[in-house]
Amino acid sequence: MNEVAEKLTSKDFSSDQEVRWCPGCGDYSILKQVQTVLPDLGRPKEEFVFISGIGCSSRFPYYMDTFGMHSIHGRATAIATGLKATRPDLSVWIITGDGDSMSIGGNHFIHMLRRNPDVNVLLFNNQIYGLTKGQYSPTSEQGKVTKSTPMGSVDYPFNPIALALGADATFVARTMDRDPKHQQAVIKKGYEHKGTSMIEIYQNCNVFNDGAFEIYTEKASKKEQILLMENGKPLIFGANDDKGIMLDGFKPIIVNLADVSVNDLWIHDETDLVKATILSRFYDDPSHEEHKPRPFGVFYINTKKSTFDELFNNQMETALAN
Amino acid sequence: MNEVAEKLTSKDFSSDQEVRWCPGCGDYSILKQVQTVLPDLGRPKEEFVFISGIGCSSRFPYYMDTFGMHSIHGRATAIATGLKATRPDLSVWIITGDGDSMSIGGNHFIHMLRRNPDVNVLLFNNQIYGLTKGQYSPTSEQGKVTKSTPMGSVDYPFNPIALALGADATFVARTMDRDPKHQQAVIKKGYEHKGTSMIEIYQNCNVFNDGAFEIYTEKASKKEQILLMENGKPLIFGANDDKGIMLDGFKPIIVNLADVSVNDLWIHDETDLVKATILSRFYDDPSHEEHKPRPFGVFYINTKKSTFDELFNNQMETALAN
Amino acid sequence: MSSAIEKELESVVIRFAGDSGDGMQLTGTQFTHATALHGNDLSTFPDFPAEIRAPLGTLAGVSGFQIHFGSTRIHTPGDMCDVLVVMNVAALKANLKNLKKGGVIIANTDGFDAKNMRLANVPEDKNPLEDGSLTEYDLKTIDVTKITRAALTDTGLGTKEIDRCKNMFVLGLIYWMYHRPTEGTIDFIKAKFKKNEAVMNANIKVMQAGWNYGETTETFANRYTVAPAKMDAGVYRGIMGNQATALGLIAASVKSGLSLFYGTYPITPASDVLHELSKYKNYNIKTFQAEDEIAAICSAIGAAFGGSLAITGSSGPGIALKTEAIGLATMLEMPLVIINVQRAGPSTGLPTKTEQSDLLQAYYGRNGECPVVVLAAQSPSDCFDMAFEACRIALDHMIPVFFLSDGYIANGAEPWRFPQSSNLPEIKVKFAAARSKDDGKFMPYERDEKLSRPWALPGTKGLEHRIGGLEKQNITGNISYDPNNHEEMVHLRQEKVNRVADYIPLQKLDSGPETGDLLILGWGGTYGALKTATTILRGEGYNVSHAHVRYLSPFPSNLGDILKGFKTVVVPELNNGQLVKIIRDKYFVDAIPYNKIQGLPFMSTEVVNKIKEILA
Amino acid sequence: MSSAIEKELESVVIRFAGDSGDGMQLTGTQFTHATALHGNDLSTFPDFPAEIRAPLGTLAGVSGFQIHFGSTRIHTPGDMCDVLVVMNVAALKANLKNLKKGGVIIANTDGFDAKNMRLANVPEDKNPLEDGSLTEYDLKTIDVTKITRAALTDTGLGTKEIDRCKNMFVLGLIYWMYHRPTEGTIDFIKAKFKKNEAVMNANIKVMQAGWNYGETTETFANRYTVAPAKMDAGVYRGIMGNQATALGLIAASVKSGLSLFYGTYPITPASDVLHELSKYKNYNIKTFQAEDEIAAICSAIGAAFGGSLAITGSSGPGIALKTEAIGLATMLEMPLVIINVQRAGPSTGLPTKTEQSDLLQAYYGRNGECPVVVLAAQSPSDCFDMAFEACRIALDHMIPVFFLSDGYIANGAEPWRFPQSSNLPEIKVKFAAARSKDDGKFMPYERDEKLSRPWALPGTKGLEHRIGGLEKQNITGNISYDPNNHEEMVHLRQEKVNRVADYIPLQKLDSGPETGDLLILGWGGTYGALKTATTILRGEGYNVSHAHVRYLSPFPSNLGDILKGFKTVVVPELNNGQLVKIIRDKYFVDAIPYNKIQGLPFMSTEVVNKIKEILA
Ligand SMILES: Cc1ncc(C[n+]2csc(CCOP(=O)(O)OP(=O)(O)O)c2C)c(N)n1
Ligand SMILES: Cc1ncc(C[n+]2csc(CCOP(=O)(O)OP(=O)(O)O)c2C)c(N)n1
Ligand code: SF4
Ligand code: SF4
Ligand SMILES: [Mg+2]
Ligand SMILES: [Mg+2]
Repeated sequence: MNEVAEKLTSKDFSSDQEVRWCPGCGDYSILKQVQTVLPDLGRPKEEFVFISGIGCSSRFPYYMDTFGMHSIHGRATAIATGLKATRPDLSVWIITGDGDSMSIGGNHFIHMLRRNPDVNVLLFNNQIYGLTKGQYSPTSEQGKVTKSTPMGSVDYPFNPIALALGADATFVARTMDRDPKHQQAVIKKGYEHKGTSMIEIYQNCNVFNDGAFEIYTEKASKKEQILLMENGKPLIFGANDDKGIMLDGFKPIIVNLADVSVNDLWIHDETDLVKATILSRFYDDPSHEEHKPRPFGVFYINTKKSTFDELFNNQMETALAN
Repeated sequence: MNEVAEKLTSKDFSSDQEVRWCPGCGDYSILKQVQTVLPDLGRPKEEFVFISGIGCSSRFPYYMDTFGMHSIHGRATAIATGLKATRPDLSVWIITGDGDSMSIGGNHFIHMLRRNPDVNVLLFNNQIYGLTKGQYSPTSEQGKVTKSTPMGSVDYPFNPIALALGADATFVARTMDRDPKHQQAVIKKGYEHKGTSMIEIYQNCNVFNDGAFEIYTEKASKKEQILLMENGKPLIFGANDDKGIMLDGFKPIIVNLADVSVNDLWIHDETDLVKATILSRFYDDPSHEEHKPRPFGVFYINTKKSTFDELFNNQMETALAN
Repeated sequence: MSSAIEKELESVVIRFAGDSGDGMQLTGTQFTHATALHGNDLSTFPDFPAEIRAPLGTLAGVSGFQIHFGSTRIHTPGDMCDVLVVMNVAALKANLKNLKKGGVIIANTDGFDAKNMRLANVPEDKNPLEDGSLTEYDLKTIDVTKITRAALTDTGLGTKEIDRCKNMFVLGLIYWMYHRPTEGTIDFIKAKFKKNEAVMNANIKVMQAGWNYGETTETFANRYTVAPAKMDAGVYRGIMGNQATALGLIAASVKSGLSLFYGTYPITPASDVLHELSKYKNYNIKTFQAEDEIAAICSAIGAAFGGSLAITGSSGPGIALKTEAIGLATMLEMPLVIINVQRAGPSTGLPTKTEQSDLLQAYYGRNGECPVVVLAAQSPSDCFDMAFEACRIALDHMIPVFFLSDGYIANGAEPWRFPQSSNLPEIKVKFAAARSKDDGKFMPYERDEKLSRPWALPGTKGLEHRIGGLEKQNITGNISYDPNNHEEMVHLRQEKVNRVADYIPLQKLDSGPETGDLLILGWGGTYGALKTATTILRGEGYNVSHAHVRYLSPFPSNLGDILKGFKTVVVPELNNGQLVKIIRDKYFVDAIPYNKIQGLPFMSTEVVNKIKEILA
Repeated sequence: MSSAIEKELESVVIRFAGDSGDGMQLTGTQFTHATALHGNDLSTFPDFPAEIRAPLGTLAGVSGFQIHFGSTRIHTPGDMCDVLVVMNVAALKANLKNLKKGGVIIANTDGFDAKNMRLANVPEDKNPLEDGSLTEYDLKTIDVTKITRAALTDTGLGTKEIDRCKNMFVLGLIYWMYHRPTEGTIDFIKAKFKKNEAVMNANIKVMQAGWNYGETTETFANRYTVAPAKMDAGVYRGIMGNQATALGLIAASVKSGLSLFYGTYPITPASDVLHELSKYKNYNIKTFQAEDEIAAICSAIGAAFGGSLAITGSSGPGIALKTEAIGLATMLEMPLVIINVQRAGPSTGLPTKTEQSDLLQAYYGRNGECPVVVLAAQSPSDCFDMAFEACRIALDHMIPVFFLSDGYIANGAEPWRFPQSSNLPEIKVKFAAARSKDDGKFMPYERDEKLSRPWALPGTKGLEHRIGGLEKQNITGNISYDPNNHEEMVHLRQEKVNRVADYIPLQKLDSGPETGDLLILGWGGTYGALKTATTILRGEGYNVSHAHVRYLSPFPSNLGDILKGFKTVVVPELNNGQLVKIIRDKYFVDAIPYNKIQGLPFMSTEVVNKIKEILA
């Protein structure tokens, strides 16, 4: 019988376990979007595996009626690599937080990106350690006042997109909890990419870091602060789509579309690593004058790198053939 | 009595322990250059501390008559961070290998770069695990045949320079064991930089990976294969300095100085992150046709980021003042 | 003036229970401070859900806080409570089992409406306030929500904000019932809400309303006084174990004159040690939140190399990651304190629940022969003393020291008096002195009578030396593959631990004589329950004694003799039998394990019954 | 035809010693294969320096290889050797202590020149070949270098290449002395140098020269035959422990029909297991060199989840890093084999030296109550059997299993016969079957008679389920904070280990009767030395028996009874006393520890003397 035939619905993907995130937590939206996207992938449910580390976000697999493992802190990436290498037939998803992936799990994270197994990473970035009740994380802004940093944190934060590019990731994207459609589109694109798809999701922790991404999600500021990247399209933003990004040599500058024609704007090219790197550096503090808008969407896709599971198993086949 | 007054010599920095690397190992040259540079830094000997992990390279501290710790595999960076945070008065040096820093120590490595303590990292990259007798490392080229990969390694290697830039390193450079003068200059520059100085040193392991960098060190190929970066100078290379690098948009191209004037060449700018990123990608397999020459020297310096030890201790002073 | 009849009580156990959102922990903590100030002895047990915000109104969402206080010495939060305050039906359902027959129930009727019943899976027709199921208890029902709202009409506050004050009503009422001072809480409220006067006043107003409710209504026939306990003079505050641990470390830093460096990575239930320490930067306390536990301990090792009082702390899973580096510190013979606030395992286990199951890990959980010193605190306030001891021993003996706490004492509170610095033992740190060429070569592994080696700081002239994880030659510290040297060094590292026994107090019997039918041998957070149980047993004429071990490696030199003094030795532990294994091996005494592995502390009565069973 | 007199010997111990560059390990290995082929029983001990290439000519640079072979059963490489081959003065200086009085020394005179004397710190005037210090031995001097060069003149090879053939001369000579077949080595040389015919022929030529030297010169008065040992029929090869381990794992993979996944990170002395396994991809053996030990074990856990026979391996420091993940595997109740090829610790310790000091780490080295199965191999060839057993138990019982080896047996060799797959125990793996809606909900923690749970592979319809490190409800596998469930699960995980005892062989006495004056209780790589010592003691009339434990957790169910049968139980270990602690605790038997912690194996004579001392 053809598995795909039986049409799956999002309900098919929700487990019988009561969802236990704080009311208002951004995680709910991500759960919903994933449960919305999966049925459309035309893949039998039993082929999906969700592997997480530890953190609020990492409770995710319990709420999915798929195969799942809530593993240990920071190691989901390594577990997924072993699973995908030996079971390339499965659709493997990694659920991780900014602490889980960027802090304790940083090494496995960059090594996975380097090897490029065909898995999808949903990085729930709330710029805080939620489960342990609110310490700053490697993505928290410098000077962050938390339980562990009453005088403000002194560490400079990671730039997860730049780090991923530096580790030779083949799919790097950013989306946010509050924009379901965008989230669904990016997740779908990540699934379709052959290789490790690194998807950073801005997620609001309304208990310990409420409003961290407000300016990117609130009607008032949103359009001014967000740069929606679409492949082959010019980089336009602003309250009335009245601003754009141009390149003066390597220097990206913000221009007013009153003065500059759309045709002279920077056209987004997902396949250009250098441009992706420049965009990844649109990361300055939005409170600064003339800061750049924060890019959302796909920064970079590299389809030339084979996947780890492919190479690993090709070698096995060669060996077995002899 | 003024410490600095007593002129130190390289002999003052060599311990009474017999050096036990294989005859012909590239490590000897690095030891010699460091022992040559240190006396010129005008700093009392007792202020130098060398911290290493595990590996052939990590035996280094035993041969230096300074304070030293031969710690555990991959952790020198973390130990050095704790030492420098509490003892900013010391000159802290980290000795590590490509396995020690890029493999097991990857997480502490990127976190140190992010925090930017004022320490110097000498990364002995021989693209192999020497001490454990020759398995491939995260910097070994793909397809490498070793004891552990009789059919060749399937992993894509890291690009240590690109990774460091992605982790927001403030000083990133490359040099090689066979060029004492260049090594000394780069090491000195790294010492002078306030912040973490990441210095990758191509080092020949003549027992398990002999000749890995031959084309960059042998008279015959050297000038064709090496791109010596000097700040403010055009990017020129070639047997008779007859080639140069130009930028066509973001695309670096190799030009012949017969056809192109030196003035149109790419002028190296250590402070330009984007350009540094492009140069870091001059990393293709030298056996390929029209591959780029391998850059040596300083890729990038960022003096705007304060050091971790500075921020950490400023906060302490503020607190103590209240 | 209230018509309530005044009664004198020796001790009372109250449990506040409600929804996670109802602020029961805060209510309990405030009551604790007031009670400590009043001079009672006390012991508390917060019992909150694992989730940050468990679903509203459900059983999973119930948050409880139990306090036991009295005019006599109090050692446990009490097995069963006299008064149970419940904000909703789920809280009642979850906690009724903890209430003594005939005990008082104070119920917020508003929390028993249809919605709450449904959320707690209680059938419509089974409202316990109405179905007569509580006749064995003294039930007081109050519509706290209604009164609170009434009290705060025209304060301009929204209902949501108003309802958040409910817990203050309960607090005020209980303050009235037990004649507690309210000033402390008023000050607390003023400080907490200084940025929002409306909310500040609302809270105070509602607390008053609670007090007045007791004063004016006839609901409560009795009012109680619990006289201050006879404790050594001094100002007491209610302190939790993790706070006490932090203060103990700080005291050691002050005493030793060394700056303290705490390298850690957050983990339940150890995080509060970091949170506490990070408030004391003005005492030259440095805290570093590392990228993981390995970096945490390694940064501490770096700081120790530089001359800081270096500490690292975590809980089980994090400690597992530190074991390799603990081996390094052992080889380096470097002072380092490793704190383990134990939680229920294995693996992630039950992060918010208590257990004593990491003792064998502390003892044996490393590769190679890698002995370290192991200490354990026996109560919240003892965390101060033992954390201080851990630092003293680490510094005096140049050795890594494990300090074991657990979730129960870490979050439980008891009265604690600020010690005089002068009453604390000395910690004399002597760094190796600078040397000139003529002083000859510096010997980093030369040893003193404690077998400890010199602490030679980078920056000191003439002390240049190298240390590391490879076996080293004794005295010189050079790498050595010599077979006999290795054997000697293994023995030296063990002997170094053993010698600590000459610098710690002898084992005391906590209660009961030196010999007898049965010895209850405990360690760690079970102290209160075992002490209480022993008192009960001896009261009933059983010839039972209780000894509680705080120095676990090495053991006090007289422990063996004590054990030999009893026909039977029982070792109660909140694990599957760990100390008992070590005792049986080391002293060849046929000690009997008694174990509870439920993520919960012992109840004294459990212990009493078990001991009777053994003696029967 | 040589004039040498033929003599028959029962057994011989030869030690080859020279500079790291002299190829002594290769010489020894070749002699081992030839001897195994010849049908002798044998045991070897390679003894190389820690450095990759220790400085030429120095004591630190001496590399040795000892082989003991005979017509009777051989269990150790021999305490002292009969023949000592030395390529230079340093080799003589370092090894003379291992030569029996009257033993034969074959010395390469060229290695005793001024330069070599200086490098070995031997005074000019103290050349042992000339100063008469060796009169107690039978000294044969040969200028191997000169003869080798002579043999290879006009081969067009450079001196450097020529001198690299020296060891072949020695090999050829010893082959002649002991009537060994040379074909194997010739084939080996041909394979090894197939790309360089000149070198190939040179090596063969020089080996012949060595043989002819014995044949033609009068240097050697005697020539020896050592008859084949009486061993079960079959083709034998000399196998090293790490190879045997790899083959045991592969056999389990074949038997179970599962693809093997080995996730590891290189570390001495475990790396060769990776190197061996990676040669067998054609047997569907997958090897993954991870970024560190944590990723190594985690990748294996992922592979196990997917249905592979999952193995991870390391040595002490790496095992320390795996302890957190071992806890996860225990919670997941997932089949996983953890290999620890032990080395001398603590910390980095003495990486190239052997020790048995990670037993307690395997037993207790995790947070929480985290029992696992622990097995240990007792000899190189036993690594095959126990590695296979580790897989069998892990798969049958859905449980993590520790397999302990050590540097001594990992690198030592003994004869080994390829087993018939049919002689190996069955390994039946049954994955949970697909389910349809009507089959009801799948219960991932339902248990069978072994208490093991179903192995439900992703990709199987209807088996969707979640597992993790939090405590789980029995049967359903849902997260559970229920106190009694936690206690039950802790007991179940322990009971699951205990039940393995019903599926392993009973403990046998290796030699001696069921009862007696003294039992020598050993484990791991000390087997050969203890067996030999017991034979000697019994030969001298001592009433001593020897039992060697290969199943350490759980112990065979009859072990307790065996212990009770002896007046004294002695536990010799290459550590500071580890098994003895467990035995004393578990069986309450006053067992006596006997320890050696020198990075070296026991010598039988040491053991004999110690036991006599105890019995005196
Ligand atoms: C080895 C280990 N160290 C520390 C912890 C405690 N811990 C659990 S989750 C977490 C960080 C959570 O932050 P993040 O990954 O951002 O997830 P979030 O809760 O924010 O979704 C920490 C420190 C742990 N469970 N295990
Ligand atoms: C925890 C741990 N894992 C593994 C090892 C074994 N080991 C020692 S050095 C090393 C890698 C050495 O490679 P590299 O860092 O490149 O140093 P090199 O020897 O090449 O200079 C390994 C795997 C160890 N000592 N400790
Ligand atoms: S603590 Fe924050 S991240 Fe965690 S569940 Fe609550 S809101 Fe979400
Ligand atoms: S093995 Fe390689 S890296 Fe190590 S000492 Fe020898 S030559 Fe150098
Ligand atoms: Mg987070
Ligand atoms: Mg290397």
